[in-house]
Amino acid sequence: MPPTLAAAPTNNVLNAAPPPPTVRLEAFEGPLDLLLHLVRQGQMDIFDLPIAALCDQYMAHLAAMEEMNLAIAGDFVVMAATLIEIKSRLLLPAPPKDPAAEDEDGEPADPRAELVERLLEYGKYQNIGEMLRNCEGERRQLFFRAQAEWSGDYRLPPKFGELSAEDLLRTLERMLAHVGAGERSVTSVRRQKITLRLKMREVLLRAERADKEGVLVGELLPPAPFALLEVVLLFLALLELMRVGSIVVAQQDFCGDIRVFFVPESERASLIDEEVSEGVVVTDAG
Amino acid sequence: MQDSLSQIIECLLFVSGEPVSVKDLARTTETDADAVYAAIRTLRDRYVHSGLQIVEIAGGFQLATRPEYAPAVGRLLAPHANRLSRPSLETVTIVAYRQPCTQADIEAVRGVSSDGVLKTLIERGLLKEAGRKPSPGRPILYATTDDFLHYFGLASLSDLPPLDEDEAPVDGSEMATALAAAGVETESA
Amino acid sequence: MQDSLSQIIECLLFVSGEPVSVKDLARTTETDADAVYAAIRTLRDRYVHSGLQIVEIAGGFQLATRPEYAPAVGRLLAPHANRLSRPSLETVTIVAYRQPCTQADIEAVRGVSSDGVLKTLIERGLLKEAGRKPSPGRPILYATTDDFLHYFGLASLSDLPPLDEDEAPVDGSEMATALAAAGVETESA
Repeated sequence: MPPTLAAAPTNNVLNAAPPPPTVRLEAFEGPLDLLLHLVRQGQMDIFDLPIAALCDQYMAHLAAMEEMNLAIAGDFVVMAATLIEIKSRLLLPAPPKDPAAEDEDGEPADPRAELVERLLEYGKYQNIGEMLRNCEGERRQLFFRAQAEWSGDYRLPPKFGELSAEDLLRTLERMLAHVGAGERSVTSVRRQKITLRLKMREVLLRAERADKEGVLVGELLPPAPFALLEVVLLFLALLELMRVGSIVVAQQDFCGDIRVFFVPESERASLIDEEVSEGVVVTDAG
Repeated sequence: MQDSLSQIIECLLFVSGEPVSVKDLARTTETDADAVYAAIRTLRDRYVHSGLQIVEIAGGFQLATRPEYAPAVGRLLAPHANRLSRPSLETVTIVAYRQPCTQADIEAVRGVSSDGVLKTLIERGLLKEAGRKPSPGRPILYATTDDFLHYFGLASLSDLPPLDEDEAPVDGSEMATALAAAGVETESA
Repeated sequence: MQDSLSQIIECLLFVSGEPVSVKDLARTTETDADAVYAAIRTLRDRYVHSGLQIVEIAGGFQLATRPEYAPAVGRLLAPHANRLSRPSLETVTIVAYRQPCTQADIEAVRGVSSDGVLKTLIERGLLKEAGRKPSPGRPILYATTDDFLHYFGLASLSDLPPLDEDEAPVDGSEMATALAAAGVETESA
């Protein structure tokens, strides 16, 4: 989109009296911001950018900013150099070549073209930014509300059909299966002194009594209501007894009955019982 | 002016997440308590056909949804809420099948204290108190609510899947499997 | 039924802290989009004399106070966060039209480093990272958020004014006039 040079109106600074160079005190957001400000302030024709005037004003602003000790970033200096370069190129006589051919090469015929394009592009966003600034102001006249409090002021029933009725049955089955293993805490009401050692002794005794028949693990369970700890202790006791070789545990078929058989002392591998003797005294897990 | 005041107060009640006292309303609107009360009356008339209402609560006024729309509100907000925890699920299951039952009944099955879980379930509206058992200590009886049915997508309690009564008293082999399972859990915990 | 639906939707808009999409409203009320739109029209009619209004914003509907009551509400509430700085406004505008775009894309337009501005905008939740560009260095791509729409009171990105109304036939003088007009606006602002 090379800017047209011919049909541009002529209300530029060269004709109109240039406005006094008012220097905005705030720092410009980069050289493009400053340039666009100068173009707008001077009502310059962007498509026939009076680069000489623009360059002079730009340099004047830079000097003013320097005087006011505003930090001038490298960007500004680079732009100054660019402006001077464009200015000097415009002063040079046009090379004796066909301008149309140069356009074919992608070489812009006018050294200002790229700068003009950047200014136009930047200007578009600045304009929309101003429109959004208005939106921002209007929107800030509206007030919204945070999400309603949950449980306190509103009784919120849970989501419909979040769980199925099958889930209820599964839960019941699992509960029966897990024998109350759902929670860690145990009420102090249930405070009991059961030691692993006592449990082991009990299991061993009952296994011995059952002799060749063996005893069902289920029969070793304490009567309902089941205390989680008792079940855990039973399990630990079984493990420990198996480890020391006092019992063997057998299961005939998959998911079938598990039977505990007593192993007479004569048939055991001699293992030291010391580790077990410490027997953790479980009282209250809560 | 009266009308405008009621609209300003409407805005104030709307944006405030908590009850606004008449004093604060009068101060903010630069009027007095009488004007505020009058405006609130106007507002209440206008809210007769609204899904919202103006409630007087904790020494102030507040906008709130009407209770009859709670289920819909719940459907919108519930996805953010936690699902039932396992202890809650267990407890609600026991009550569902044994209702009305006491806390002791529940704990007899679960083997653990179920005090907090019961409270949560009542707060969530899945369980309710259903009188007292005519036994020593007259313990509270619990039952499931309509929201319970709602939560599990049941039309009525008779839609609960049947529980084989014979299985309830746990037999040995089941226990054995159970024990293995429990054992594994204990070990890994 | 229609009436009840509008009341339910009223409740939903009230309890939700953010815009609720028509889809979510239809799902929650177990109706369809047409019914929801109809209910919202009913609701808007009913809210004509209210201090509140139903606004379409950031991809959904939301209850809000009417702008004329902003001063009173402002007295009750803590002051707003600061408005966007000019660099922030420029940056967010560029991203809005070019998204997803990289920091280099933004800087190419603005002609200045935009590192800090980008960070601020992400912190304010108006911009977000949106993957990486499959080019050397794999630079981060930025896009606007729903909060961006909400911040500017836009229903969707299509509410943004077109960037290039004169994209196809570029008329030089028109562009110059437009720019001059914008220039005047800028000066007066």
